[in-house]
Amino acid sequence: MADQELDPQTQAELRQFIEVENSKARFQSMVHNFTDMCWDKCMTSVGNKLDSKQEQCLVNCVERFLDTSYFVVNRLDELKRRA
Amino acid sequence: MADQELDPQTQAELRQFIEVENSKARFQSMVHNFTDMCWDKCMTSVGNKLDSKQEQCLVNCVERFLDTSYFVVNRLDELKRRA
Amino acid sequence: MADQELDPQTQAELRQFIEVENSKARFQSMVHNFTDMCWDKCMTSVGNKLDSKQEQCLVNCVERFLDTSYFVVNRLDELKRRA
Amino acid sequence: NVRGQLAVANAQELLQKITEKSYKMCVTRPGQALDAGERQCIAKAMDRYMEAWNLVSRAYATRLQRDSRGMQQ
Amino acid sequence: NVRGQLAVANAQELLQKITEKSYKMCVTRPGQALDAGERQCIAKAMDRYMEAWNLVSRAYATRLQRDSRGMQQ
Amino acid sequence: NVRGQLAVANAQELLQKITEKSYKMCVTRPGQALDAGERQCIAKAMDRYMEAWNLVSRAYATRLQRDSRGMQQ
Repeated sequence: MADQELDPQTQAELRQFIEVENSKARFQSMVHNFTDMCWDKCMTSVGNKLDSKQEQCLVNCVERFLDTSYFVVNRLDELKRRA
Repeated sequence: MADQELDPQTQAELRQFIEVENSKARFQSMVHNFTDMCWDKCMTSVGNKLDSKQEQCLVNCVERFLDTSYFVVNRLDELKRRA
Repeated sequence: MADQELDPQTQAELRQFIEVENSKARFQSMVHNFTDMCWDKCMTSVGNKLDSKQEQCLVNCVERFLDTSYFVVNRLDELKRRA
Repeated sequence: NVRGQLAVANAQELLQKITEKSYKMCVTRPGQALDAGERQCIAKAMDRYMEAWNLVSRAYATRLQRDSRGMQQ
Repeated sequence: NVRGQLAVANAQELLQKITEKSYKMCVTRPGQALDAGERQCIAKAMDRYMEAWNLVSRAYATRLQRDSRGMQQ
Repeated sequence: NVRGQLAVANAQELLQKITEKSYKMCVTRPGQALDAGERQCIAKAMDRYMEAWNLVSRAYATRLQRDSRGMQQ
């Protein structure tokens, strides 16, 4: 709305600030979702620290979920190209 | 806001367009919810196509959920009338 | 937006009305969440009325969830103070 | 009307939860129609869910009051 | 473009559900990489989920039509 | 203050998840009060949840970096 009153450089800085904050918010929101999902998958009990099996499970849970997501997107693209 | 500048026919067309798009969005949102819920109920394993039992389960799952919804609404109306 | 046109007393009344309605909405939203969660914990079957065990379970479920919430907040504060 | 909208939203939320919970509890294997047993179960689940909602509402209100008195002492 | 935005939102929602359901069904113990069996399972789950979505969509549309005819009689 | 609001929202989300997960894991049969064992379990679950959050955050950041390097090659 008030964009016309801002000089081009300030506008560009503002736009970049918003973009960076948005991507931070998206990142944190993904981390919340992953931790929620992977906690249920990996943490059936809690001790005095995360044991190495739980740590490995949490990392693999995130990695394999992202693999699944890429696999699904790539396969959909392929199916669309062949159709 | 800018309604006063539009002639009555354009306004009516616009309103109808919005209504149709809204009802499409509501329909798709319900289909997402039903597929999510009925997938968990009916699909314990996946083969090379949906088998007839899975197809029947998915359709019945949707139909009986809607039956349940109507049953609940009608019974609430009845309870209110009697009260 | 139109705040400048309202006299101070009307403004204060309006603000209070909004606050009261907001806190009602928050209360009801919490009750929906608690009933949802505690229904799954306490109600494995339904009879002609809530039996005393189910009633006790529902009340304890709410009370202990709030205890857990306070315990978590207090412990986080403590950890922060000690850090 | 803010108050009316709030009441409508609350009733819709309750209706949705009742339908979901009754369906989940009573229609475990959806067939060609709701049978008599399923309808009876849904009717009971509805009534119990509303009782549970009221009980939870009272328990939460009582707790909030108790906690706020505790803080004033 | 309202229509385009709606289609994109719909596709994104479908994509997210497919990923979640395939992962839940096929990757029960996440290892060092997706193995061949997991990939095959995900491919099948994707295809079946889209079939299920279409089937549910038709079933719901048919039901809505039937109910609206019932109300007009 | 956009940055501050984001941090507050993030902390609130974390607090809510911690409470839900600790309650679900440690208070399986809610009694007349939280007993000593439940409190101990909640304290551990809190600490482990925050560790898990940090670990997941690092794993996700590392993965994003690796993928973006892969795309530039």
